[in-house]
Amino acid sequence: MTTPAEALPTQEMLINMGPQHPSTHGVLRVLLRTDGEVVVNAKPDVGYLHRALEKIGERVTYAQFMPFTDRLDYLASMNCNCAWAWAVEKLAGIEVPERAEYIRVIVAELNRISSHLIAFGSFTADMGAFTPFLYSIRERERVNDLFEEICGNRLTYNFARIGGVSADLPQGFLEKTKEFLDYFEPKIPEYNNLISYNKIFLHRLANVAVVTAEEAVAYGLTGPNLRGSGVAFDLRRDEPYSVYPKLEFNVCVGTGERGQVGDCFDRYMVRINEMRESVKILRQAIAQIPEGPVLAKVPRLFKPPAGEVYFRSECPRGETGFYVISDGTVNPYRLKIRTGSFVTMNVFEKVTKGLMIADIVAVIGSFDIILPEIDR
Amino acid sequence: MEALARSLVSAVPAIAGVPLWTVTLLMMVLSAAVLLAFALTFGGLGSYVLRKVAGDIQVRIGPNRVGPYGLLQFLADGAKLLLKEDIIPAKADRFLFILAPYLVFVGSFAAFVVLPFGVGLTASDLNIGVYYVMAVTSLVVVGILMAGWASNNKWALLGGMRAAAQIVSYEIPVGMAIMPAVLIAGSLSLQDIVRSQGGLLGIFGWNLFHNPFTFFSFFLYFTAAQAETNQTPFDIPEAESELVSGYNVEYSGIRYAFFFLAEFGDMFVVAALATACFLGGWHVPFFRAEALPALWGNLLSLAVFLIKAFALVLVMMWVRWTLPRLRVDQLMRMSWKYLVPLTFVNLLGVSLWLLIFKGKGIPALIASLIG
Amino acid sequence: MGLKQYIADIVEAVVTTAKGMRITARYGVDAKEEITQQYPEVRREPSERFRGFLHNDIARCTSCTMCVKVCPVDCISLEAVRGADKKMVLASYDINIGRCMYCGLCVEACPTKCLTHTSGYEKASVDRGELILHFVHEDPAEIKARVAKQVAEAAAKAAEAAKAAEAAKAAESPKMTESLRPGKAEGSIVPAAPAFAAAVGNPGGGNPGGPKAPDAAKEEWEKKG
Amino acid sequence: MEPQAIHDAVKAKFGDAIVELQAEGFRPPFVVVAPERIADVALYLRDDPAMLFDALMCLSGVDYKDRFAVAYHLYSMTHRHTVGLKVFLPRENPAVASVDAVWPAANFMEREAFDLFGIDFPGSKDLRRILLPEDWDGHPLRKDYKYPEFYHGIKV
Repeated sequence: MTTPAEALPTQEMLINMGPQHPSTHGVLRVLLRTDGEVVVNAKPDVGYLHRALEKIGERVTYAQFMPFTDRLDYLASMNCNCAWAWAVEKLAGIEVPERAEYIRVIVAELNRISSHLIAFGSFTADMGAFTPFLYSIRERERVNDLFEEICGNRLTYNFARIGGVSADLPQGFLEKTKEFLDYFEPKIPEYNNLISYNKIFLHRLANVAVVTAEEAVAYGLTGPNLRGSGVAFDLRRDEPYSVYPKLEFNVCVGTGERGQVGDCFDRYMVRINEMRESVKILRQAIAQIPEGPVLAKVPRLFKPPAGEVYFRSECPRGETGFYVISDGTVNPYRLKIRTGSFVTMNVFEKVTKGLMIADIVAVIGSFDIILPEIDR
Repeated sequence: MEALARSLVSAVPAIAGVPLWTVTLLMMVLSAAVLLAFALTFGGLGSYVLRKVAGDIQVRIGPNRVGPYGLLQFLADGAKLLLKEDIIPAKADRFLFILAPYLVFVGSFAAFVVLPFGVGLTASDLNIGVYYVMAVTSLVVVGILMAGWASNNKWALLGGMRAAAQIVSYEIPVGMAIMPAVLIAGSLSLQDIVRSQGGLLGIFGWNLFHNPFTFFSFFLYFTAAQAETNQTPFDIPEAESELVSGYNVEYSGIRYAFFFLAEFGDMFVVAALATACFLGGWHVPFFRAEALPALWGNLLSLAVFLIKAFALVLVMMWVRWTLPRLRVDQLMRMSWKYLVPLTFVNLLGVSLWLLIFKGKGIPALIASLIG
Repeated sequence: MGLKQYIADIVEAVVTTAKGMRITARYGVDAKEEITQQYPEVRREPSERFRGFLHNDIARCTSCTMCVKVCPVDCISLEAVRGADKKMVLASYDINIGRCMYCGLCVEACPTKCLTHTSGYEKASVDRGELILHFVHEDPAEIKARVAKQVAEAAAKAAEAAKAAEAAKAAESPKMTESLRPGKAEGSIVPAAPAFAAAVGNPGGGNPGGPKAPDAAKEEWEKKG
Repeated sequence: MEPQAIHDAVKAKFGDAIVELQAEGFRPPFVVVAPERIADVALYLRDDPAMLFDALMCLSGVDYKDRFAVAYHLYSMTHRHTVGLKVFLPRENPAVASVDAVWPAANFMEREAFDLFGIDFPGSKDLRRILLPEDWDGHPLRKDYKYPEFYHGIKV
């Protein structure tokens, strides 16, 4: 007696998903080995966007590297800017004026909102609902307007400086930010009504690509992906830097609302909820921001003492860590950038076994990877 | 058609000398040309409306550059598609690759023949009309599968396979959901089905309000039909974000345009079928179009029919721009576990209702109670 | 799966779909929600701090080369010669905006604030050469020659003056005075910043006909490496 | 636990395999380990109840001109403490045992170090080039790297 599967032998198919594919969020190539629609194995192949940022880092000065951090995670340039500034300040022991720290936190949290908006929008677009994507872009435009006002650019901000920020807040900026928050906060329940709790959407995400808490830690997941697995770990709270200890906020974790803890839906919901927390942080920061200078005195020919520092901060896509080795000259001796997305891709092959092709798209979207950060 | 020709010959003495078969043939060609023109115009304008609706819903403007309000955008697009290079992949199965778009287009266009556009406006009032529509629209799946296979592209193949599985599965709930209307009218002819829905304060004669089962039948039909036309919650054969563009990924130029037109044609066909079977077809509310002189009656009923059908098309677009996409296994589950059993239950319910109440619907019962 | 769950599933699907469709319908009907701007006709005003194309007011430029040194991608090239009055005279000042990444570090570094961002941002071009902005419109060789001539004249004048003064002094007292020394004629300042950006900082573009000759850039690049 | 205490504990356990503690100017300080014992030390640091370094935050290759190094930054989600490990490798044929069996996160980062520094990680699950093309010559982050003029006939 032969089973139908034996009587009708099938062949596995090798499919190249990417580097040009609408939902790989850039130039990611996934080598799919599929049995019909079911994925037997999915190997990610990264590196198509490698720009040798670490090598560049060894050749420019500390201050000159700032615009390159814009290009690390272009959806969260502010966070990367600030992370680099904090890393170098830690290396050189520079005291930053408090107002500058507050400004950094404000722009970083605004950028977190805009970055999560893109994550939300592109994820829903990957799921086939194109409309929420444009709603999220609409909100992000407002953040971009704010950023244009503060630093003059809409994507590559280059706003932070070693020892502070490049410029003080423009007139009326805080009021405009408040206005934006008032406008934005009611949009989150609207998103939830529009799509988050849509039955089809839930079915697509619940119980798909579950990453357990142990796996998440072992594979080095960070940021929303780690919290989606139910690990309440947030660098802003657990390894506090800047003025975050003075601000109150919750760490959102995945709760297994509609399935197992750590599925795609949990990771998605963590981002949605984090936008709320960012709004909360922003309101407090706006209320607390002191007057004062925004840039510490840093010599033009800035030479930090020799030493090695690893500084990590909470970026929208996980922990962005700078491992800086200084030999006391104007250029970093070695600069290693540890990014959330890069490490996240490591777990991709493991969680995608046995899923369907449509789920691969969901997994890529729910990890919210961004290719410049992976390839650097 | 022959009867029509005979009446035309008797009405216009000038053409009495022409043989009857010539007149019949000419009229056939003429009606085909009219329908084709309608289908193409609808395909073009439909794409404009689709984008405009998308724009409105997505807080954008939509097409606005060509002509007033961008109305001529579809002409520009058509010209562009016509002039584009026609690419046939080197490793493609040329014959099937070329044949596929025509099959798809024929499948969707042939269904227009029996649609009851007005009191007397139908190209051919087949006595198996509903059956015919179901049959010719199935041709689409053959074309899509061919396109997917012949493209020699794995994404296209996946799209084709998905389409085959999907359309075949959804034929069943679609057919079952239309059956109540057929039962009530006692005929498979679409004109008969429409005629059975007249009277009773305009809208209460519609099958939609006949009894609770037909009410649900309409929504079941609409859902299943949405799937049959590959509209968004069920657009997995194209699934832009998964399969890039699915079965038509290798097509370009005019061949792609055929797929595109067929999709819009399908959209109109299912909307028109829903109108004819559940929304009273060309019946004008509170008014008897049949009583008017033939020309005015036809025009009025045509307008009403188109309004109803376009409204349904709009709703389809609205759904399309709201919902995310199902996964392929969920799509199958939805058909076999939800739609098929529910349509069967509905069919049973309608049959029992007709048996118990002797073919009368709720509005008719109430009317007879009142007197 | 019980019947209750079955029906609950259907109800949930219908209700959530209806909720979503209500929201999209509201945006669809409400024309006020449209946020698109008709770009070429309607333009939004860039903000005050907008970082558009760079502009150098060469009248105020002191050729200090701060901008050249601070630019991370080497998109500014500057050539200057020392003039007769010991001030630097710009021979050429080019900015390759195809390579510029609008980071604004040069503007911050500029001591005389003559280098500024304009609000311009449209520069589509079919020629990479058009992406190089020239701020000194004369031919650098001409300027150099002119300045050299001026310097020579000044030197000659100074020498004459010195001679005259000497003669006068000699007449007054026999002691020699130091003659005024003219500035160096060939004071061309070569950009000192590393030139690796040709290959590294501009991943897509390779060497887009930058201000430096490709070979020269490569040589420097190798020296660095 | 403080890095000093961690160093002492590891030193007590592994003796000569622990070379030194790099503390001055290093944040976090590094425990320098002999390359042959890194897998054992890693396993101990992960599993010992007082250590429980369950997360490998960062693994980087470094070229110190006279020798290579691999730096591991560890973090414990339970104890919330952090420490660095470092192994120094010779310039010729640098190789150190892979730790991806200890922390699966190491795989991609080891591939990166292999790709950009040419450090071999014997015992790795899957050691291929990651960021650069498979047929790229040399390891660009080495300090003595010579830039190629051409790649497949295309001027770089």
